[in-house]
Amino acid sequence: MLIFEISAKGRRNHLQAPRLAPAATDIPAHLLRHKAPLFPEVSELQVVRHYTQLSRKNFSIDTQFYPLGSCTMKYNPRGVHQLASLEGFLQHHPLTPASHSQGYLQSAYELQQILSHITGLSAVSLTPMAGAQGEFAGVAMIRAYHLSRGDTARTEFLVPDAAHGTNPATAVMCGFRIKEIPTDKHGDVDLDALRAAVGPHTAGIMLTNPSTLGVFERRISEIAKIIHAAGGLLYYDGANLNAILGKCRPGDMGFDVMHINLHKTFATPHGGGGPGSGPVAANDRLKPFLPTPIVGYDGKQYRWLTTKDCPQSIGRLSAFMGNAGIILRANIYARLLGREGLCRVSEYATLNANYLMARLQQAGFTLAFPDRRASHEFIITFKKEAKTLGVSAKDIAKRLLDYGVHAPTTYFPLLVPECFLIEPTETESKEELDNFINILITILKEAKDSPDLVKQAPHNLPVRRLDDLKAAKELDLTWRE
Amino acid sequence: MLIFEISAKGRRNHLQAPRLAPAATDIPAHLLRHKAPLFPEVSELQVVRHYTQLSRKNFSIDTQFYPLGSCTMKYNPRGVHQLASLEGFLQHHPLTPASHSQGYLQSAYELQQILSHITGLSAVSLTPMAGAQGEFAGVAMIRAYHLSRGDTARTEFLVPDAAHGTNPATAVMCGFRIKEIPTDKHGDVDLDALRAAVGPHTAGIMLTNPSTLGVFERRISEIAKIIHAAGGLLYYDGANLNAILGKCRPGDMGFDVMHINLHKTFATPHGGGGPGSGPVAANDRLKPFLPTPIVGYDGKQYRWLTTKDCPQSIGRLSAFMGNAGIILRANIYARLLGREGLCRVSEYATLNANYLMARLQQAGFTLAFPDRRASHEFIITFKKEAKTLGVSAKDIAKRLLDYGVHAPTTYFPLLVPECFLIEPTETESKEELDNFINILITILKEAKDSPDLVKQAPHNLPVRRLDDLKAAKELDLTWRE
Amino acid sequence: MPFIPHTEDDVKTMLKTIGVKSTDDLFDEIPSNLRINDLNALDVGLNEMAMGRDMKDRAARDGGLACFLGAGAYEHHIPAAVWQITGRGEFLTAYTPYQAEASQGTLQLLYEYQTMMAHLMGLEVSNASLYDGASALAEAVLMAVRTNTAAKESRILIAGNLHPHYRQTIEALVRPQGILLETLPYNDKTGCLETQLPKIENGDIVAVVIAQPNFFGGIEEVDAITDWAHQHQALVIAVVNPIAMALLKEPGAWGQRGADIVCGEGQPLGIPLASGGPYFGFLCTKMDYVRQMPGRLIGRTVDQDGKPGFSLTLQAREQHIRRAKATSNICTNQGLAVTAATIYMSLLGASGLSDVAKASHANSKTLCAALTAIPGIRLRFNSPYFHEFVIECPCTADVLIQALLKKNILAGLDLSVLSPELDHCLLICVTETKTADDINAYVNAFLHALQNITSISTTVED
Amino acid sequence: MPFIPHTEDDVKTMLKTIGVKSTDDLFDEIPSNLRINDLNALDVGLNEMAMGRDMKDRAARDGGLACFLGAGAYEHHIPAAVWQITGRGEFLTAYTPYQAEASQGTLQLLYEYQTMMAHLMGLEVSNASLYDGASALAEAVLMAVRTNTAAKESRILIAGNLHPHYRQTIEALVRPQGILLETLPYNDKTGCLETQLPKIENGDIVAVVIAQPNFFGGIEEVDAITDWAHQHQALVIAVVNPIAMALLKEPGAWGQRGADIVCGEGQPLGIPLASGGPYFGFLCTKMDYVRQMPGRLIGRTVDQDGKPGFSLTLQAREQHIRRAKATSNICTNQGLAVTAATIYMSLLGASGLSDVAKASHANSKTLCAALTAIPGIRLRFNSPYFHEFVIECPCTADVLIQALLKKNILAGLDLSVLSPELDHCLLICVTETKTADDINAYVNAFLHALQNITSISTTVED
Ligand SMILES: Cc1ncc(COP(=O)(O)O)c(C=O)c1O
Ligand SMILES: Cc1ncc(COP(=O)(O)O)c(C=O)c1O
Repeated sequence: MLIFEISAKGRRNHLQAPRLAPAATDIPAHLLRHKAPLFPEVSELQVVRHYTQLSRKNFSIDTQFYPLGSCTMKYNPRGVHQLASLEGFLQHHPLTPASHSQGYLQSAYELQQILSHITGLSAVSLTPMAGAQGEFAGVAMIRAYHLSRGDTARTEFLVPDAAHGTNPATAVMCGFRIKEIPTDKHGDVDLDALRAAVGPHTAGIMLTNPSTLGVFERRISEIAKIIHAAGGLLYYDGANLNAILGKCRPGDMGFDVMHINLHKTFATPHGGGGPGSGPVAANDRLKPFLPTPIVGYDGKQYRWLTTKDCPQSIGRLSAFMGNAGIILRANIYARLLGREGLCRVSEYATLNANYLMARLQQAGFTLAFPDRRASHEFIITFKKEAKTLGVSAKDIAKRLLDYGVHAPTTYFPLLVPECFLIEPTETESKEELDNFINILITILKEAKDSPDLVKQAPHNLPVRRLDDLKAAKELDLTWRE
Repeated sequence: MLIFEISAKGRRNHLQAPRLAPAATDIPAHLLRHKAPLFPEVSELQVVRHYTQLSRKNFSIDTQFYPLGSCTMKYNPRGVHQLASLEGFLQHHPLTPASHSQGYLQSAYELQQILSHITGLSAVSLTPMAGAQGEFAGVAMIRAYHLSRGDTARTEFLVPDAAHGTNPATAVMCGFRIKEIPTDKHGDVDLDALRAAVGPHTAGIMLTNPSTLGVFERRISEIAKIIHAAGGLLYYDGANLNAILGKCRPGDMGFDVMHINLHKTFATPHGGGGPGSGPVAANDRLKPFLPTPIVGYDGKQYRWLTTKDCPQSIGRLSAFMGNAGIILRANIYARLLGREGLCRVSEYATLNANYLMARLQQAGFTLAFPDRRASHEFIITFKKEAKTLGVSAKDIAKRLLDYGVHAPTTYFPLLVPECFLIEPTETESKEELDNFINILITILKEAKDSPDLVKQAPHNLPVRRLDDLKAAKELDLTWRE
Repeated sequence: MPFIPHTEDDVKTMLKTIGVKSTDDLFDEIPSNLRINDLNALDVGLNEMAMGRDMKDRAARDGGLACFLGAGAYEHHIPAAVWQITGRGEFLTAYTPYQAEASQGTLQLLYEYQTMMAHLMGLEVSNASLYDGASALAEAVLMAVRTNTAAKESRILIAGNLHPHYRQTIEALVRPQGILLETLPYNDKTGCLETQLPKIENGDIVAVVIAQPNFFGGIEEVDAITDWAHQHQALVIAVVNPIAMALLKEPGAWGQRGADIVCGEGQPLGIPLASGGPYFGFLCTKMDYVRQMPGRLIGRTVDQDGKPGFSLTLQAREQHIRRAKATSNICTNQGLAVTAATIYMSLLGASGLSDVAKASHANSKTLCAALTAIPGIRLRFNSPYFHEFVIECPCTADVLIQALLKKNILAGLDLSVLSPELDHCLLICVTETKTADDINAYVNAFLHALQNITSISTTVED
Repeated sequence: MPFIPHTEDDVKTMLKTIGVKSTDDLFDEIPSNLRINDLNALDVGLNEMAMGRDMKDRAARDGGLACFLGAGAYEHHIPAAVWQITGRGEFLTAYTPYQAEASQGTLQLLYEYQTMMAHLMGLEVSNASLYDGASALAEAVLMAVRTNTAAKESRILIAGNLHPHYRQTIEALVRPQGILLETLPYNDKTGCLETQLPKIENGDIVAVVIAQPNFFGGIEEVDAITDWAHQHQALVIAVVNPIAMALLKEPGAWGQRGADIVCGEGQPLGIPLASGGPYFGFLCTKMDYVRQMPGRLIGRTVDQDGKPGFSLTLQAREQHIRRAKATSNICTNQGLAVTAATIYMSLLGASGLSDVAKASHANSKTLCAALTAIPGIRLRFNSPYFHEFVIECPCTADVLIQALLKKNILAGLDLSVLSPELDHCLLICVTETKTADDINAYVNAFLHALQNITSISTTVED
């Protein structure tokens, strides 16, 4: 039932809305609203009950194993959430003078320092609001860098075919043409193709390492050399930082600029789609171009640096200062874990992924890269099953839901057919992994013995499989009376 | 799965537990613990996931219609919960000097005043921790009153057979013998039997009005006269106050002392069984005997009154001052609603009950008292169905659960066979009531057409019908390795 | 209308269905001389926003003190997960799990609670909560009277160093049933019970009540007392601090046979101080005595398909079934507090709880050492203690408390509440929540206060 | 180990299964010259309790001001139910609803959000959120460029009284695509756009961006501007405050044909100020333009049994399908903030929202009247305004802001941020959260500050 269907004309729930004797207004009548918007008229209990019940139709980390590859669905500590929600922080207006913002500014500054150290890059701006905006910032910085040197010929960006969709979309938003670089059969970038693609038009390359194929790009230093030699710069997509925390650093690999997904590596809640936060880190070369505001510290006071302080900055990416609440959460998470805890993250994330991969291989599942280590994630493919049993990766994903487990990422990266990208994260126990393995084995058996059970899945959820085609064809995007 | 079954030896989740270098202790070894208790060893995510999942196996007001008679399962406003949980209140130690407790003390004092006004009784002590303890306080005050006058012969308490189980249990805890008074066929106290029962041994009577039969005791003034004439006092069980808020007052009816269930009438959450709060209100005659502490106010400062101030008090009922957090919630609720809102409570609670009763009668259900008004609740009986269809009130209750509605109170009061005591409360909408009626009609049809469906219910819950006999016979009260 | 969902049309339709003209008609069975028409002496309602301003002011007046006060209510760190999960609507707004199939969440949680609590106390059974520690002790006393039918009289021996409010509470709650409460004296030097236990005859005494730690924080020789009681056919009722039980010997292991009934205040297990409640009382016992236990009990059983499930059991002990013959009148209990405590114990585990106990112990030792190093300040009792201790000062404790309040420190409890002679004695508690800085701040404020007092008294004497 | 559930035995078994000796071996594909071994330049970890102390100190430093500052972020009362429900784990810790069947909660909520937002704006379609108001405007501009293919050049006319940060944000976000941004000037007396609109040719301009209310709180003659733009084949992009829309004409009703794209900051709808985020950007448009829309869209459909359900739709617009040809690069959005906003709008309903708007309006009128009654203080712009207005002072605005900060009042925004000539101008916002006492306190503090300033300057002049 929709909230609008619970609504009844004339129902009033006005406790929350303070009323004042309506003042005589000087706003001319033709600028006033004449028809109230169609909002539900419901009681507070109806609202609470409706949305409480709705929430229960979601899978979430707090209720299920959620091995969504590339998304790092790890435990979001409740203490972090509580402390970032302290009233002093929630009340704080973004344009409050710095003298009355030291609590937040200090937290943001510390996070800049922590991220700089973890990435091996010298400066950080926290303002991007998600990974994709971090990408935008980084690529725009590369653009600004070339332009600042009068180098206007660099109109192309290289993007491996394994890249996340945001990468090419971002480069286009920054005004670049895309050149796709193929992947070799081991999951590494095809170096010959790369060499053939670079040239005086090359502005840079966007790369993630470990890549979204779940493997570490071993020849990264060589790639960096090739790009740099051609006058291009390297952008690092930091979505997979969880795999290498404390093990190696993008700055050392030769990257010039990168973003970090705080909502992945730094365990901030994903909120049913967001918010996230995508700070951007850069080396000395690109530092002047970082987006503003940035937090500065003179040894006594923290303050916002704006374009006055950073005249070459690519500018402002949002009305205020990015997703401050997420920045607070990341600060708290990082300082709770501390230097040892942060190193443990990548160790156990990698241990879990490799264990899962080994066990699934033993159980007869097909790995995309059987001779590689898994990073914090890895890929299996149901190409064989799709052919022989007519059961697709999507079918298996839906059947997993029936067993109370969220499906891994499906059909991404696009270059591996019928694939699952599986990322267990470090906060899941061996028991949870074993359970997942057993479920997958059961489903594979079902796919053989009673394929329809799998093809018709899910069976135990609030709805059966949805008609996506109808959704797109007969667009129904808002409820009408 | 039990939390113990998720546990694994050596799993550590110590973020929360601050550690200190263990100090040399002078506690002799033979007084130290040698074997750690069997607690689960689980990660924070495991705890969060386990208890989040468990919570989803409950019905609750926030998720379901919950017409549990005599329990007043109304909406518990979220704002009340939030404001009673402010850090200043949560941090506050109960023995903090009054100078640093004025916020809480003022709130408690205000509630005393509000309750006094609502009940028509002159003084209030908030200390009882639930209705039953409020009953204890009231009956003990009556006992103390008689003893203070040297009247030691009063060893009997009268309790109507419709009374809640806590009433006779309480009177026994206070050292009295119980005399049960029968109910006449209209649901009123049998006055002849009452007259026959009173005498010089009568310490008092415990009564609720409207009674747990869902009807208003019309001859209450006469009853009061009879008891008072015999030298006894009247105790009012305030569990049903929701029915009469702003319509009439126990003090005016002739009651000397009563308790109020804040967790019912004042909408504080019931917490899966509690906590509640059962303040006791008394007229001038019994005021000196109220339990301590009580909040006093000298026009400038609020302070605790103890037995020093109230030498005749029956004393202290708990280590501190009762369920302070519930008292805060009741204060906030009462002041949010204000004088108009509080009167509306009983109006709409009564409207809902009478509407439901009328519709159910029209639909062929058997009312226990068809010629009476419902108070805020009323009784239907499945005596006929039990006989003709072999379907009991319990069966129907279980089947209701399948339809996502909590069952009304069943088999209480004991004197109506196969009964439901139905209390919709004022915060439920007409739509919710209509839905409930339709479900009941459906179930009655099912009981005729396919009685096993009802007798085997529930079918859609986390468990099927439980074996209570086995539970009592083969006691399994704690998990063992 | 706040919280009321009815539209005007609804009301009309409903009145029509009922067959009356107005809601007022629905109250026509109330005799007119009893009717009132309004509550106009009360204030008009506030909206949530205005209420928020008001309550925030009040909360601010009560908060902000550094708490070194224990005396039965203890400040511990509560992990954020505890109340974020406890506050879920499904736990918060359910009621007593009468419909077991629709309450498996609460029921399983309570079964887990019973298990943890029984193990923590070293006993076989725990109930699902009573109101608070003091009223739980009263119930324990009543239970002992019902259980120990061999005793000639209903006499209970109560440790003299029990929390005075506990003593007062049992007086109020058990006195009407004619139970005699007598005092087992404590030694003025140690603060603990006399090692020389009184001479009693077999069957003279129903039960002995011992507090571990006692009201002064001191640790009792529980083995000897337990054995002595059992030798005289008296039951042993232990009143314990549950956090202390992570460090101290569990009551089930006291003496040869262990304590018979254990009760106490559950608040330290994840419940905020909150002006004194809601907390919860716990009660554990031996399996043999379970039928005399008051309060709810949850049992594990199976459903009709043989699948495990949980339900209220032994309800024949309870008022809603047994009425006048019930083991207690308790109905609504402290379920939500127990929900929090269960999550707290799960999060900490045995070793986490032990860390909390040890850190509290270590902190209290540090403060005690610093204070007793001040000339004129001495430890009042010379027994080992857990995380609470008594110092004797050259001035009344109240003077010091007032002075430290000015520095936003809640210094402890003035022991004149217990007896007027102890008015120079201050009961101080330190838990794991206090840092070295906090402890230093206490010591400095204390020194400063003492200097002021001495200089004033010197001036006066001059 | 905090948050890591592995026992030592687990690790051993897992390593054995993998066939390596240590976890370190799992990183053996990383070239050794790139390996680091620790993060020892960082601090050691804190426990939750210690972190709590630290963060409470920080929060206390930032809190406690009475906020009269708006300028794009507005303090409104947020009913408690909003975040108590939004904070449920199932909303908080889910992600983008790729698996529709396991995400019906989020999906249905978003569909409800789309409905409410579209109705509030008087348009047909709303997406499921963008990052914030400013970046939403940049997306709206890009969308207009894709949509208005009739335009000769990518020229956008932007109101000169748009929030300066919004202007800066679109500069940064759309400049790389070669879009030209030009300014539509405002009148210095009214603060509103010039009524005499510039001469332009058909097809010169892709779109006109209007803010309602504008940055100064002033109310624009939106009908005339809209019609003028449409006459010249330019699209109209409206940037609006959603609370104001409860009072002011909705963009879908502007002029003859209504605005084409509406965007803005969703924060006023139940999102706390919180140092600037997370907030959310909303974007609404006409059905005709839906395929050029950026961001997630939720559609209602049916499942294989014909039962209604919800799923992400028109995904072919998005980066994860269309990659380089997507309408935007946005992926993670501001879902949780939208969850809160949906609950907020449901709780208030249309009339509640209208009450909030009216109370804010009335309060701002009250403060404005009191301030402009002070000699030397005048209203800077003479247009009607919503809940925000500009006063001109005899001293720099900054001096007043500093003076009022000392009284814990956040007085408003120093307009020198917009242009140095406005340095005597203060932008003040009053919402429904302010009481008569709050407003009086502001006026008194203001008067007091002015007197000090005058007396100082008098002294200096002497
Ligand atoms: C590899 C990769 N890159 C980039 C992104 C984009 O990040 P965001 O969703 O925060 O914009 C994602 C996340 O979805 C990702 O997995
Ligand atoms: C009629 C009646 N009296 C007394 C009580 C006892 O109140 P409590 O459960 O708060 O002890 C109840 C509640 O359960 C009740 O319904």
